[in-house]
Amino acid sequence: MGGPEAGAIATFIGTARNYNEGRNVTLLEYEAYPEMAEQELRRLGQEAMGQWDLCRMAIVHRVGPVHIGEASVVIAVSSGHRQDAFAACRFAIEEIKKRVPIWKKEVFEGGEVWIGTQSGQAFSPPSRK
Amino acid sequence: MGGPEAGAIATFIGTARNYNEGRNVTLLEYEAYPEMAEQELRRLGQEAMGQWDLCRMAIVHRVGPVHIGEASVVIAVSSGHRQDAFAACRFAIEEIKKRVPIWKKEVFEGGEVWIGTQSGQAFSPPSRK
Amino acid sequence: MKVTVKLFAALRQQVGSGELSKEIEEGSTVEQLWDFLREESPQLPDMKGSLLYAVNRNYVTRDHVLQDQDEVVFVPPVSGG
Amino acid sequence: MKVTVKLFAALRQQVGSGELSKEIEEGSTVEQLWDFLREESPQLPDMKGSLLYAVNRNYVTRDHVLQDQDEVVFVPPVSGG
Repeated sequence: MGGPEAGAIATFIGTARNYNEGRNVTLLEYEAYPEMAEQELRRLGQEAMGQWDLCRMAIVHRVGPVHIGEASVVIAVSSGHRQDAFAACRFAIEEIKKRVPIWKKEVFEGGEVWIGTQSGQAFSPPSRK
Repeated sequence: MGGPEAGAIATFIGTARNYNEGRNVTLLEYEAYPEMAEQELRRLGQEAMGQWDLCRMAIVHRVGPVHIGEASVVIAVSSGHRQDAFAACRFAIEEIKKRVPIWKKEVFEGGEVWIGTQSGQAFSPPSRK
Repeated sequence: MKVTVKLFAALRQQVGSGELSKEIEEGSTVEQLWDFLREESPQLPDMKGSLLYAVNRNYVTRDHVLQDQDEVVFVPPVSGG
Repeated sequence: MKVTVKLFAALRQQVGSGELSKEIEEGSTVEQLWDFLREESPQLPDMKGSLLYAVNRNYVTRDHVLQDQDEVVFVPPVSGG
């Protein structure tokens, strides 16, 4: 990720928590629309490269079961100056959560639920492209 | 850095660039006032823990020669929610650059310079404690 | 004409299948296809307000007119990360 | 009374030593010690505007009055990270 022209590397790792909204979570399971998810990840990477002065950027997202404490997503960005790496890293995780077609099922004590599609919950959908 | 109660890990790595303000940099050398630097790092860590909801935080800063491409500083923060980890990670590097008594000497083609103390350069000193 | 509907996550579980082949009328919009699907599978929730539409791997607006052989995905709120 | 001055980075190189022992008058402030040091070592730059003062490993204001055996550091703009 580094390199002679990089002065900063910012990374973000999303990890599976044992607790969410009052539930004792025992496992996460991710499902993706793989072809479109990869395309959207590539697209948001290109948008970041256009918006900030970056050296390199990488995003990995797991699918399938992710145990508590394990990483579900890793984002790494390098740049000449730290502001760019921080901003692009933040942008990437926010965009992933808005528009990349990946869904998380939370398995907890006594049940399971697809996050984002519980009835009664209000969503703000991303702006349509 | 992770753990069952962590949902996010943000890291920042500062790396030695081969170029700065028109100079082709060949080496960095860091010097610290070690006892006070450690105390200020601990202090800013405590401030971050008080200001955001964090699980863990670690900061390592090298002293002595750091070759191009190598890391000079590593900050890692874990938290339940990503906003806290990002904010605390950003806070840590900004505070390091303002108040932790560590100085960088840039060795470049044709000379060397202590960054921050060149004559003629204007500084905004951190607020005095 | 014929389109392929792919279903993921909660929608896949509710319908009990990840892929459907649907015969639709020329000029149908992606939103009309969703309405049609809900008539067929009433267990699908009324979630138009939070649904996104993707055709051939790109997000489209609800009034997007479908073509023969399109791959359509009804995207419930994503929750990656 | 006696204080120890530690010098780092550019200041250490300019003075040619990392540690000095200084005899000062009771009631001297940390800023007065800097002025005194500059008279002794004119090669030190006029950088009061950007200097911070640390006594016994804590930042202090320029009017901080020194005590016997204090450890004083004149902190040029830091550049870690």
